[in-house]
Amino acid sequence: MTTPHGAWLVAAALWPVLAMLLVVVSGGRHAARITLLAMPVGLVIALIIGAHVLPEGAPLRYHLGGWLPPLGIGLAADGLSAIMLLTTAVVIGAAGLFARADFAPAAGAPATRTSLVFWVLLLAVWAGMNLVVIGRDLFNLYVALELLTFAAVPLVCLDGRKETLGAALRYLMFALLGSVLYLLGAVLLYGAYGTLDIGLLAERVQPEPAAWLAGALITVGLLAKTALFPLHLWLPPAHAGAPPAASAILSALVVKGSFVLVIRLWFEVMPGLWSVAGTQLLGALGAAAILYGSVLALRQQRLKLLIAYSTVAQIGYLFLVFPLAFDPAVAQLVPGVALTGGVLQLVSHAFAKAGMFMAAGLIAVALGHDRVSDLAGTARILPVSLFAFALAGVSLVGLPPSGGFAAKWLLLSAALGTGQWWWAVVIVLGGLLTGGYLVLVLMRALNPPETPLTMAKPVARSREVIALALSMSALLLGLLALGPLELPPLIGSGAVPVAGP
Amino acid sequence: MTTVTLFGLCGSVLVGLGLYGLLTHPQPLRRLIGFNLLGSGIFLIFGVIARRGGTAAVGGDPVPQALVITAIVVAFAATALVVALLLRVFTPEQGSS
Amino acid sequence: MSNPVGSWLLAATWAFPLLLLLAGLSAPLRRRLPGLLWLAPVPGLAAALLALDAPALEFGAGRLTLLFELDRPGAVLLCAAAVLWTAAGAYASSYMRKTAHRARFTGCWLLAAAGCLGAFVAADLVSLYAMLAMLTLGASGLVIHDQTPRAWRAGAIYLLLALLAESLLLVAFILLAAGIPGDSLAIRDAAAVLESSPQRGLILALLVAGFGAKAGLAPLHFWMPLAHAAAPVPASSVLSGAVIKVGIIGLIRFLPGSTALPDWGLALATAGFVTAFYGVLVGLTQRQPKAVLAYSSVSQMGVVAAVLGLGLAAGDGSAGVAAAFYASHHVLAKGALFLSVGVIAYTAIPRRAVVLVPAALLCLGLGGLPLTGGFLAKYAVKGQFDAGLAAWLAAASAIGTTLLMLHFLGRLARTEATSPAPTAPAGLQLPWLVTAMAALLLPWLLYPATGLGQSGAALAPGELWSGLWPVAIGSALALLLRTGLARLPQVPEGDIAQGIDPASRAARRWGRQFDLLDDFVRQWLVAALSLLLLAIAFGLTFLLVHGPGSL
Amino acid sequence: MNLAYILETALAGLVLGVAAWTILARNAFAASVGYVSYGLLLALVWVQLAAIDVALAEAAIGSGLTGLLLLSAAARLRGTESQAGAGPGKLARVLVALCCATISAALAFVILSLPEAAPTLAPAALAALPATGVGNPVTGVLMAFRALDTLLEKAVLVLALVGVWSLAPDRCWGARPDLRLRLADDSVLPFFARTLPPLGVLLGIHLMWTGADAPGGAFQGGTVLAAMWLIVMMAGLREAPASNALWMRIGLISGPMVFLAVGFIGLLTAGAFLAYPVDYAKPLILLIEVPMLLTIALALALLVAGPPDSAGGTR
Amino acid sequence: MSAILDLFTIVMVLAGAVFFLAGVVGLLRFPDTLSRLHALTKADNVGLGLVVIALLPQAGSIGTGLKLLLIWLLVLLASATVAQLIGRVARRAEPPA
Repeated sequence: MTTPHGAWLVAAALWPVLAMLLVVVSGGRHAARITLLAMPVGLVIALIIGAHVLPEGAPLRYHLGGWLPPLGIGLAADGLSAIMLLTTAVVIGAAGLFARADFAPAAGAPATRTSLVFWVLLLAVWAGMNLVVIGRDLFNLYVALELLTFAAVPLVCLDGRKETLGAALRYLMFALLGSVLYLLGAVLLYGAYGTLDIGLLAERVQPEPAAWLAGALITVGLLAKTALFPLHLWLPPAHAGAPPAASAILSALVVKGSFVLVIRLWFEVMPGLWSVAGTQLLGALGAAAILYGSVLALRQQRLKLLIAYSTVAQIGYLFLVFPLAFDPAVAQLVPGVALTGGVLQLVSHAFAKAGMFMAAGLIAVALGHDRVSDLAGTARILPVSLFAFALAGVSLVGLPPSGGFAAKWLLLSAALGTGQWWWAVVIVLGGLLTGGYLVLVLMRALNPPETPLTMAKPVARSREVIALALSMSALLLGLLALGPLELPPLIGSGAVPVAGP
Repeated sequence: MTTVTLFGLCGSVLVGLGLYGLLTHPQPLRRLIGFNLLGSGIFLIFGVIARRGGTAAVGGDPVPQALVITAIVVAFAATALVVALLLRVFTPEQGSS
Repeated sequence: MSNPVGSWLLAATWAFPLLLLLAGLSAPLRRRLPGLLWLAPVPGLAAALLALDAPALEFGAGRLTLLFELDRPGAVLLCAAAVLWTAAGAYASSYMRKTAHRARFTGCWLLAAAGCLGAFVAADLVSLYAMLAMLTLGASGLVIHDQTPRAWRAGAIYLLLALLAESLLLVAFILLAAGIPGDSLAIRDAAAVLESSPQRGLILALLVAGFGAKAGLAPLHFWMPLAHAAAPVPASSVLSGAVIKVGIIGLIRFLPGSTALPDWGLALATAGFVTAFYGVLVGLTQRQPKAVLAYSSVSQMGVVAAVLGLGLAAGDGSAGVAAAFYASHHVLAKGALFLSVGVIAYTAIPRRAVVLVPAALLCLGLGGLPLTGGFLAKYAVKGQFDAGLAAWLAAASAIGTTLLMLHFLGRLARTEATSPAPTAPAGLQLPWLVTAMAALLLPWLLYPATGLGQSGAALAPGELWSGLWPVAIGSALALLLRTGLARLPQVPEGDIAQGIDPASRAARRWGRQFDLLDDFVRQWLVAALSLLLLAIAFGLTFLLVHGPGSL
Repeated sequence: MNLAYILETALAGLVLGVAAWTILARNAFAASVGYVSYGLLLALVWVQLAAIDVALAEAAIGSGLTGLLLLSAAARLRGTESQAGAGPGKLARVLVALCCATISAALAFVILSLPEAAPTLAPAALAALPATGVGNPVTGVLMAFRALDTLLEKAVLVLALVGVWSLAPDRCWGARPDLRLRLADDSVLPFFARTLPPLGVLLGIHLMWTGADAPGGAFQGGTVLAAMWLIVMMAGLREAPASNALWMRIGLISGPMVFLAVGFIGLLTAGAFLAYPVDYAKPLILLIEVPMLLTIALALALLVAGPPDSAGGTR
Repeated sequence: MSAILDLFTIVMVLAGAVFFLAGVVGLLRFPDTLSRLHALTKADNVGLGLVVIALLPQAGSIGTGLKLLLIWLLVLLASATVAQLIGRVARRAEPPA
């Protein structure tokens, strides 16, 4: 039944929607103001939910209209949801502040296209993320996923250049393919078990063809949206082409939304259905993504493309969770060290990558280009941005005390603990390659310019500070996670009582 | 072969057809049509499932039927977005901004 | 006995350089920094002198407790290293004055200093790993500093090897941490675990390989001649003097002290002796003074490794302190000699005696010339080299070292002057002389602190003689071979590193293949098709498990 | 082996045939035409599946509006078809075909092997229906049991519309979409566009109203309204609204806004968000559906109309 | 009585079917667009009319009957309009010889 304080889940889900509608009607002149006012409220809501869930890990639940599943729709927040809600609120807030300079119309100036559109999309991404992480109904989650996609795609081509439009088209088509496959899987599950509620499905699924096919379809559908190698065709151009604030959100949050659903499917809906083969296959894809993405990041000539490929690689780490969490003894996926490590990786990458994209964006603005080979002088004109970039890099490489280090430490100990040393090798190699391409950038940026450098466009110190703050929080996350903060049981909102006959 | 079996098979074949079109056509608009076929095939399967759930009182399980209506609207929104993007990418007078 | 000041000095040791680094974010301070390099290690020096008995300093709680404390070997090495960093810092401020990119040099210098000094006080796995990482980043920056192709290559190889070493260490640390009961990550607990760990063999291998690579143990030594020859003089001085000792302190702290592991010990000792002689032999063929010094460092670290190996074989707990003491002398002597290379370049031929005489003393000191600090260092490790063969090998290496160092002296004298000025600026002279003095005298002051006994005992005639004859033979050899050495074919710097270039070229070719692969994979059809194939594959995994019968 | 069965088989065959034809058709325009007829046939299938509401939706949205979008796009993209490179080679096609066939086969297998006693929520829905006051279970599901989906789907519509607007070139921002057909003066379309809408509007509202108890509802009604408005705009009787027209934006968000408001009232009075107090359920549902009708009509029509276009002229 | 009505219905429906058939044949066989259009519109307007008339006796209520007639009128209106639009396009495309 609905738990006390469960109503906060509704607030988390619908507050951004409300804000979005208000922005639509208010028009571009006030869009930025309304959004920035809505953000602290949303953050507070996330904090309240976190305060109720994280301490002892007792999930919040809410049933809309009082209609219990399977007839009604449920929302729930477990540890994972709470963490994701907080991450989303923080990153979105930072992105909003960062983007003000780009998309808020100057006082008195007429509202432009982006001065309305960007903020609507930003709020929509927020709504989509919140819904995805607290939704308990597969179809409701489908709508949420589409909300996320429809918000993310226009962000890619906000500047209306030919290549970004092309990238957006690619992204949209592939994402749609992914979501219909997801829907097909959900349909089959309903056909077999007469419910779409995650909790009820968890009780009802049997090892039988219907569940297998559904599981396979939903998984690959979500993988397409997460851009796991070899399904990353859309990510590099899209994330590299978008405006910095948008790239930050896309890389930090949007791809994670579908990943969270993969976790839900594998750990909650059908933890007992997967086999060594399945988990190893998923892990292999992750490993391939790590090595492949890192190597290609090393090869890139443009800074933003380099960061985008590093996202491809970092996503790979997330999927090592599955083989590491699979316990052959009980033939089940068991949440444990591996999952904690994965979630840590998810969150720290969110912060680090957001900070990195913002820093890179500022560098590109100041230099007027983002060619890796011509970064000389950056240290001279944008020390703070470069410092933010470096700190984010520290977390990506996995050096202490960053969250990336904590995640790597947990994943490695899980790998060595379960004797799956091959994943450990991959993690270590990935770290080496990551270090390689980041040092390359830093060294170039630390060079003095051949000719005295002047900023192509001035950069507000406040925006540098935002990027720095994000990278810093990625760095400090490690201390929090390994130190005082004991992560609650991440997964599992308990079974939801059955209604109806 | 009953109605549900017939249209169930019909739906699964439609999914295959749609996928084929979505994958093999070089031209985005044709892919979009493939996508819509794929979607309608999935809806049809859902409809079959609804029909199987019919009782003496109602011809079909109303929940899947309602979901299909929602899904149709969402699919339409997606189509509209893709079309707008297509026109922007491929028609010169709009492509240049 | 409580000693809060000491505890906080432990933190300041690495925090203070970092603070200076952060100060560099503001432009005005950034301009002042290069002049203040000498300041960075001062808290470290203070810690070395005051914090030996200080209670361990703890940060954090729960699963992550950062621990900082100073044990005897650490204190000895930290003291020497801090002195060298101070002198070299002052040296660098004047040496780099006119050069470009001082800001970057300063940044890398401070980062490296923080990591290097911090590594001596880090008492838990995580902070040690953090210090090593900082050190690597800073040091590789210093190596690449000159931006010549040679520097880039050296830097890349150094970075690659250092990161590799750290990865090996990370795996070892995690294996150790898994064995520690409770949440502790303290190194001493880890070392305790090691002695009884089921995976002892694997962990030991990882540790020796990791720290060995950092200390330049053959065959992972090849980065050292490249890096130390490529870096600017003050940088190579600290790199070769202080930085490589981080590997040594690592070995000292992790290798089991009390339980004897004969086979592992002998293996390590063998590797050490091989390195010692290999370094001498290749070093003799080198022409460039800095390269000769680098190879001598390789050889000297070989000796230290041998000491530790024999100690491990015998289960002799005192080996650690002895090795640390021996290494601490090398910190100062080698650091000073590197500085001399820079000084002499600024000194006109007729005035070079002021440089060459102290340099000669240091060189012979490394060989073990009585009454020098080097003599005392050799005396301190006598305990490990008492056995027959080991003693002979030690003596032989002393001879070799003398020979090699005199070869260096010859090369040094032949360095052509680069400036019209008759003598080097005081900014270079002073630090170099101070370091040289320290190398000769400081060991005598430190020795009592090591608890190995009284330094007076080293002055017994027998000891003096056993210190003297290898030096004498070495010098005689040097005279004999003076002409011969010049005709030796020069082994290219970083000998086996030559093998890397073709490898890297191949890698670049492969990289291009990757670009093509990506263009292929990212086609719509390919990606979408792989999507379907994945779906089918996942479906099949189920059939694999449950068998087709389950349909 | 009765008549109905023969007809159904023929229908299925026809659907598949037309679908295949749309895939294989020479050019995009032909394919779009094929898709429209496919949609109409599919509507018949839905009738066969006892899903009249879905049939209406499929005919109106799936076939009608989608078809309109596809056709106009195909017409405007005629010239560019050659730009898209040649399709994949034979081998690739065979490979793809194999994969698709495998997936179809797997689907068919699963559908055939679904449990004999089909799991269903029909009884539960019917049992709970009286509490909602509406007679049409589908409407009950949409407006009560799964009201959140319906609410979010409005947000999706609005968002998609903003997304479409975002594709306007900056210089066209604030202009109107242009979908007037270039007509001769003596064209009968304007006459048509004057005659039909009154009836159409009536029908749309009627569909929404009866939706409470009989097949129909806000979606279907809204679609009809949208269609009428589109005809008017195409005939050039009325211009499309500029993207910054306030009345239009207010209309757009009115549906979800009222929905949210009623949901909140539910939280206060009926103890749960989106719950309807007993014996106010039906009025509240109708209260929501009226602005929803407006939102749907506006959103669908404007989605078809596309982004603001310089040819539309600024207001 | 009802038998006669049924007979009437059957006959009229068949008649309507014949017209549709004719229309389809024309659509397939006629040379150019205009004549195809001609065949099509005539045929299905009359055909549909006959079918509607056929169904009137089966309507049951007056209201339903009126709805049927309304449908016919609407189709007439629509097809007339569309026919004209297509005709103009066709004439522009292929001017009469």
